[in-house]
Amino acid sequence: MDNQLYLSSSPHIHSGETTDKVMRLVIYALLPATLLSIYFFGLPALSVLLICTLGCLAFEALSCKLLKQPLTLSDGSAALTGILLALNLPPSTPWWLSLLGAAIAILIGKQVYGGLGYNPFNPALVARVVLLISFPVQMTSWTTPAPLGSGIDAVTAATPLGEMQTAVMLTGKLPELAISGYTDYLLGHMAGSVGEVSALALLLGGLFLLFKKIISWHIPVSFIGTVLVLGGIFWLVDAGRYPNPIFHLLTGGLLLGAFFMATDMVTSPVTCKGMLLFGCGCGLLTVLIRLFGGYPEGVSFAILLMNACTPLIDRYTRPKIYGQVEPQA
Amino acid sequence: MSLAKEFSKGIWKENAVFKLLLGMCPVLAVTTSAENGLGMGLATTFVLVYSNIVVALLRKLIPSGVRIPAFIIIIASFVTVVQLCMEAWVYDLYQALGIFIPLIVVNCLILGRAEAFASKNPVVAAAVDGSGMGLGFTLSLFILGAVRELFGSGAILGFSIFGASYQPMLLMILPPGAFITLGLLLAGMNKFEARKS
Amino acid sequence: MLKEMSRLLITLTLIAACAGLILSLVESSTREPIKEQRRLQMLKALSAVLPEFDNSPDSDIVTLENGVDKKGNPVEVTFYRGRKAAQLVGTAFKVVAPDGYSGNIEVMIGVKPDEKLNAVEILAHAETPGLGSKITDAKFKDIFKGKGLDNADWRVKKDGGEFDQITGATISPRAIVGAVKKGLQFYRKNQRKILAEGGQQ
Amino acid sequence: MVELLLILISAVFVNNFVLARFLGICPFLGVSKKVETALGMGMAVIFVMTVASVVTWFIQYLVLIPFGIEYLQTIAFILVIASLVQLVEMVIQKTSPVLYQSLGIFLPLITTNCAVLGVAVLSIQKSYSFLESVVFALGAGLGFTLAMVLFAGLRERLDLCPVPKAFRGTAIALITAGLLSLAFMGFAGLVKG
Amino acid sequence: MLAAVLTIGGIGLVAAVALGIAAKKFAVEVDPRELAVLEVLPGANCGACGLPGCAGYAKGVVEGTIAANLCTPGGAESVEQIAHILGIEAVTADPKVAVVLCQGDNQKATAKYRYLGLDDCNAAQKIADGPKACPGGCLGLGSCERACPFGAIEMTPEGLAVISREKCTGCEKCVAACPRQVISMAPLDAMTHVLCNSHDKGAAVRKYCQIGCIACHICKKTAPEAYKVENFLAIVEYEHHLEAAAAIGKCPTKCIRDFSTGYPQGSSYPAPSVPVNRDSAA
Amino acid sequence: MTTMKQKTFAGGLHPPDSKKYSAHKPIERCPLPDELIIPAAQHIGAPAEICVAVGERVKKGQVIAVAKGFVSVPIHASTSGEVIAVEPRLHPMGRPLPSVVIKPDGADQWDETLKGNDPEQLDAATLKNLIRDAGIVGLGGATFPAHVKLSPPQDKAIDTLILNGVECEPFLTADHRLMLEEAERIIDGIKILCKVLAVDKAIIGIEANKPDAIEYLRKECAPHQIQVQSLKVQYPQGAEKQLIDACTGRQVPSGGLPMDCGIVVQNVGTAAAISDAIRLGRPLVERITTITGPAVVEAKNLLIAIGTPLSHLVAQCGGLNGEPAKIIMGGPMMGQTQLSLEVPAIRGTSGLLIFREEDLPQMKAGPCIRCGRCISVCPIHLQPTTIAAYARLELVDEAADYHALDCIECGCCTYICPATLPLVQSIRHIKGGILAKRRKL
Ligand SMILES: Cc1cc2nc3c(=O)[nH]c(=O)nc-3n(C[C@H](O)[C@H](O)[C@H](O)COP(=O)(O)O)c2cc1C
Ligand SMILES: Cc1cc2nc3c(=O)[nH]c(=O)nc-3n(C[C@H](O)[C@H](O)[C@H](O)COP(=O)(O)O)c2cc1C
Ligand SMILES: Cc1cc2nc3c(=O)[nH]c(=O)nc-3n(C[C@H](O)[C@H](O)[C@H](O)COP(=O)(O)O)c2cc1C
Ligand SMILES: Cc1cc2nc3c(=O)[nH]c(=O)nc-3n(C[C@H](O)[C@H](O)[C@H](O)CO)c2cc1C
Ligand code: SF4
Ligand code: SF4
Ligand code: SF4
Ligand code: SF4
Ligand code: FES
Repeated sequence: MDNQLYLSSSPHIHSGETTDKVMRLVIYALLPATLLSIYFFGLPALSVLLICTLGCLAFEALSCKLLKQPLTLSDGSAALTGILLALNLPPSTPWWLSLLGAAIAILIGKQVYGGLGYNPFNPALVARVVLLISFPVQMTSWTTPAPLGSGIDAVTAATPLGEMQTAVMLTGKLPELAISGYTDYLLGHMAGSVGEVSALALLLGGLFLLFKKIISWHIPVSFIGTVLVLGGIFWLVDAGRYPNPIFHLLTGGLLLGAFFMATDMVTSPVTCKGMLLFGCGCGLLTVLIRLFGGYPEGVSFAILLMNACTPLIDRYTRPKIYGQVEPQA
Repeated sequence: MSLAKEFSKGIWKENAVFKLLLGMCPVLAVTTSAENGLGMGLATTFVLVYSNIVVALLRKLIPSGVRIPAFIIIIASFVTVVQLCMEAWVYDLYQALGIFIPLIVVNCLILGRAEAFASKNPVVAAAVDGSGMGLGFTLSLFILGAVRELFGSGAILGFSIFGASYQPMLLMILPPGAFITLGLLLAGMNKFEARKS
Repeated sequence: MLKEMSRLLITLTLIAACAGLILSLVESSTREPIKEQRRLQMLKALSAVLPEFDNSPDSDIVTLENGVDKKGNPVEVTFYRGRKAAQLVGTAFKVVAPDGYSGNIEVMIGVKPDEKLNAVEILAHAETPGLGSKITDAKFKDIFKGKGLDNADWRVKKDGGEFDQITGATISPRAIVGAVKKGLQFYRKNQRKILAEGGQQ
Repeated sequence: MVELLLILISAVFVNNFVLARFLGICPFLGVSKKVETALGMGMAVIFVMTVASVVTWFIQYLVLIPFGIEYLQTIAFILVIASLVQLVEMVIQKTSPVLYQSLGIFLPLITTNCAVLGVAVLSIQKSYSFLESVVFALGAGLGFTLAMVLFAGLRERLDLCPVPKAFRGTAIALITAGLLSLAFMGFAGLVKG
Repeated sequence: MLAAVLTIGGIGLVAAVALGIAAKKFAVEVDPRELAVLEVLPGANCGACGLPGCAGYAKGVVEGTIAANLCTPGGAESVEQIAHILGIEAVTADPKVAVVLCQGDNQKATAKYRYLGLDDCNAAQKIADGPKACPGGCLGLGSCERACPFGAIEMTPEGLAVISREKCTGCEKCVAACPRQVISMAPLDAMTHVLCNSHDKGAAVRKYCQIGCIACHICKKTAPEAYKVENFLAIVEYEHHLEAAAAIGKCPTKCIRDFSTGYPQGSSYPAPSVPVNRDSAA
Repeated sequence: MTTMKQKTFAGGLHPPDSKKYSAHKPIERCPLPDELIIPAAQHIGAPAEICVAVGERVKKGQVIAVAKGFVSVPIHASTSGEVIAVEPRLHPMGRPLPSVVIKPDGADQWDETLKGNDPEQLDAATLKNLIRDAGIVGLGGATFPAHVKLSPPQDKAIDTLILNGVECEPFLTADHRLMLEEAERIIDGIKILCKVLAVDKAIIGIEANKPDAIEYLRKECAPHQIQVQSLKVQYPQGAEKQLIDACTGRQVPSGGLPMDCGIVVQNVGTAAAISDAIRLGRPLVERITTITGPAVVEAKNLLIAIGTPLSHLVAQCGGLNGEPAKIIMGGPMMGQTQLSLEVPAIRGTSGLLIFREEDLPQMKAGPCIRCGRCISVCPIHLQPTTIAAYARLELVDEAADYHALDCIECGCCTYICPATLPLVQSIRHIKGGILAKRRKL
């Protein structure tokens, strides 16, 4: 009879914190923003969310099947990618675009690299940027929120950042909106992606993640901090042309990006020093692209660019080990 | 090796683009449409064949110390010839290919074949090698261009394939699309080869 | 040793010189076709923007200076005059829109004697294929037909004017509309010189 | 001054030689397996590009244009660049083995790198002044190095990934290069031109 | 025209002079073999080998720091020539293949304990000498499979390494990777093997394996030339491998196996019907 | 004092300490079993050579295997009785190894030739010899021969002795009980060690979750100029390098030994054993072991004779309540799993921990999600995920470059990893590879 005892290498106990639990908690943290977005944008947002999430799960299952690998749906990462992708798309995204996005995120963004944990770029952002570049028309058609049951119709409108860019380009001056209207931004009364509109809900989720120690403070703090400081400097230089840092903070995908996307651990550095550098880089690029670039919003590109730097950051921020002896020159 | 084999190896077994990964710049840059790919491929083939011939002719005369500069001069001459002729007779293509015509000079494929093959083989073999390699190169460029054009503007050689309601996927004709398409094509080929063996 | 050395020298020099020789021969035999080709291109653009003519507008020209570029060199504008039966039917000239999405957009415009546009043609641009590049579509170019400084609001619709932009790519049309408008203004200011008989040949 | 800065930024980020203009792809794919090698190659390219742009600028404006033989641009440029690179390589190899190890060994690879000839031709095409050409060449080299090193970092990481069989090797490298170039699209519009 | 001839000729002359002088003045001693290798490389300087330039690659090959088959433009041709220059003879006199001398998969052999941890035979072997009761049996965690550069090894679903005779090139990487010395090199044409690696006495073997060698000597009696029994384990004397086939049906535990009729159970390799000829396989 | 910020090191974590099962149980002497299995290999270094034969009668404390070489110690009979077998028996290492099997005669009679000494009267060299002859090895778990540690080369000046009373492993309470019940022996041992090493500075490091031990030892040590240091509850506070860092702020250079920074570390149990060895002349034949774990009916701290089979210890604790699924010798973070309860407890057996199936974490390892937790908990500040990735591909040089050899195998990284990767095992595996490669060169 076979011996029924287990033998293994030490240690023999485990913290109990597992990948699927981590992913599940991030999904919980996104709930406020998700629910709020459904409230604001109604059925279109719900359908984008559903198509992206189910699409990501389906493509993940498909690729596992094709590669003859065990099914990995239960780790929750594909669902999370789907939700985050949806939150990054305009509520009016047509169904085929959402589905294409899901395919790009999972297939090109993740599975060609071997699946969870190996992709160098944030899959949801890869998909979003591919769609943005390929279909600029659909991807920049925004609508104003039309809360469920309020009887208001959604109308096309520009995002605050888009409006700012157009105004600055035409007149060299900030539009009225960028100077007032902060309560609206805080609560989500503006045009924008499904999930980026309510700063409060995102902040709540972010704090939850920090509290649960799923993410560490380094990336969000350095990211947002750099945007505030740099935005502030430009604002002080010319308040007529450059917006207030609070405007930077509350509009666009900064909070979503800083708390949920830049912190994707697969694509960000592993050491504390590296994370700080990563966050600062994201912040710097975001401000540069927003103020001077061709795109009104820079968070996605900034994170992708820093994703590309991650291996180098990891390489040059290796911690000094205990008792390290400096090699003799 | 027989001449037929010499010719056909460039098309599949030693395909410059998919197997040897030579001359990648024009491959990626000009394949925004099937037509451009074809044009570039033919221009390169022309230079490749003739420089191969001349190198093979002169191979005994050129001392090895100045081999590389001499080859480069020969190649550059043919490139200039192509450049002038295209400007004179196929102006539109000349415009579309732009800076990549003079850059045929530095296409590693051409110097590579001159060094590796033409400088060691008689004229006929060199010409056959050049045309095989060139044809393979042209074919690859055409395929890549066709795929990118198909998805990027819904047409091949300007003929609409998917109909007017198709939303072209702009990315395909932008730089990232070039890399990704070639990557996917390569993967497809790997799969095909693996299946075959 | 020395012999080896000189052989190197001689071969390389000879090959180089031969190359030079051959190329200059090729060049001389393509010189004319290339010239012809360029002229044809020019004529093609001119006939696209001018009403029917029977002269050679590319030799019936006036060249004016229009300010200086950022390096301080004078910018020259050449006006090509199309005539039918010796009667001026239109003037064509090139304007450059410096604020396209990616770099300069060169536009040939044809103005009828009544200062209204006959047509515009995009000569060169680097706008995004499939997006900004729609400026070369007839649908876009046709908007300009018959428009003059006085009968149109020279802004794109999005900015309150009357020129249809291209969805998702407002920058390119905006640049062109602005440049064409400037060109028309320049034309109006210098109309006398431009239309002066004889001009500079 | 601002003009020069814009040329630099444009060449490094917006119109990155490798990722947006597709010049120098062969070494970009070939020599990017290790960060150190990529860095060495980048340095060598910066050096050669700068020197080549200086020399070709003089050839163009002091020889070709005065004699009215601009059509010989290609052949003249490539000949000069190739000899120059070979010369520099020999000199470095003899005089400084250290420098040779870190830079010289990359030089032969550069002769047939279209980025170098590309810089020379583009400078002339854009009718840059002498100073502008030099800055442009420097920017192009820096941009090349940046792309190389980032890509090498990514590839080192790829080595540890269980990439599906069909994608292993060049296929995944190309896709990664595509995503890198995708990220670089974010710089679009930062500087016009 | 004169200008053209003079200019290009002039540049050519200057270049040649400069290079010629430099070549004399800055001549560096190079290993002649390096030059010879450089000569057969295509000289595309494309960097496909991962080294900067053909010269760098030639140096690496001569110094033995890098494999000789990495030049894609040169292809098989240059590999052959390089091998020739360096005197590496690719073909050995008597070709060998690796054989896993064990059939005791998870179904047939008893486990010593239930192993949790890294899927690696060497790692598992460090824990109480491996999870298999048999001290020599295959652990089935695939270290050899990962070590084989030619993909010649597959793991059966029941956890047994099986080596394809067609794909194996005899490089012996798997032998080095296996912590249990259960892989042995045998002549390519020997099709009969005793698939057991336990030196325990028959009684002990019976306790933990249904298919192990119990040293009953029947094979030795059937074909005395072809077998020896050492330390309670029968081994085929490969000089007489042809005679070994006679004992195949006789073994009471069926641990003598004929590879020309099939691989051990669970393997997806088709049986090689005739002895494999390495040259035609390559 | 307790409000002061406790000293500690950077990294580490705090698993549930699970000490409540046995912390309050006074040390109990375990009765002798029917047979004692005493292996010849019980320490780091060359195994001892057995020098008794079957049938021979031995007394308690009599040498039954002699030391082979400098890094080796003799093995002694743990009781009086008859040698009934000299043969390979299943060893905690997981394979049969040469052992002496003794059938106790029940008299438990000491060898009369063993005599105590007054340490004041002896010089350092003699003390060291006595320590070796008594078979004293480190009782903190590594069983490194104490006399070797006490013989630093001339050029290494030792200025501090640190006593390891941390006991940071969850579940284990043997050192805790020892400190509460045998303080005088520990203090005596410390004084002997100080004399051997010619140092006058001694620090006892204790984790703050044993306030009673800290308080008690402070009181006892007050007259002896021995400092008692309370340390933050943080695993692996008891690991030598971390303990040195926490107590003195010094760091052992990478690849070096504690003596390279002027320090010797000994477990408190080792100190107590040294006291017995010198004052009473008694060799190391017994030790305190914690028998615990969810599968054990009543957790206990037992004083056991070396060689007692684990099954006997379990029987002393009321047996098992359920089918055992994992038998661990040592603590849950660093202990070794055992093939059977028939293996004997040896000198290094600080604890016996038994889990049932339902107490084990049931998880399937997934891919690393690069969360960086392993990096933030590693007390050596390594990047376990990177080393493990290299290990998976057998990239020996790269792993060495990431300092794989510095890993102390504390298990923090594996404990915390959400992908439940066997990081320590991978690192251990590649460490073997690195050493093998170095040997080859
Ligand atoms: C890859 C890419 C290329 C673009 N190219 C152009 C272009 O060539 N011309 C243009 O006007 N806008 C282009 N745009 C769009 C502009 O960035 C800007 O969003 C647009 O002009 C605003 O137009 P709208 O007000 O119609 O939305 C491009 C956008 C992307 C993503
Ligand atoms: C091969 C080896 C040699 C050692 N040599 C010495 C020594 O000369 N002096 C010393 O103080 N400790 C020495 N040690 C002991 C270590 O410093 C350490 O105390 C021992 O390995 C137990 O530590 P651990 O329980 O933390 O693993 C040695 C250890 C080993 C494995
Ligand atoms: C991760 C780890 C944890 C350790 N924990 C303790 C401990 O709690 N108590 C202890 O005495 N030794 C512990 N040790 C062993 C010490 O490092 C060191 O070997 C011992 O204190 C030296 O004393 P000794 O030779 O008297 O055993 C630990 C070692 C490691 C690697
Ligand atoms: C804190 C956190 C943030 C995440 N952010 C993203 C994200 O922005 N995009 C995404 O596709 N997946 C995200 N994921 C999920 C997962 O890490 C991702 O699918 C992997 O990149 C796939 O390998 C996140 C996971 C966590 C724990
Ligand atoms: S043959 Fe050896 S290496 Fe291969 S699976 Fe079996 S035990 Fe492991
Ligand atoms: S590692 Fe080598 S010897 Fe072993 S199976 Fe593979 S090819 Fe054969
Ligand atoms: S086991 Fe090694 S790598 Fe892991 S935390 Fe401990 S010291 Fe660090
Ligand atoms: S703790 Fe595990 S999942 Fe996290 S980085 Fe380390 S190895 Fe990867
Ligand atoms: S073709 Fe551009 S570098 Fe090879």
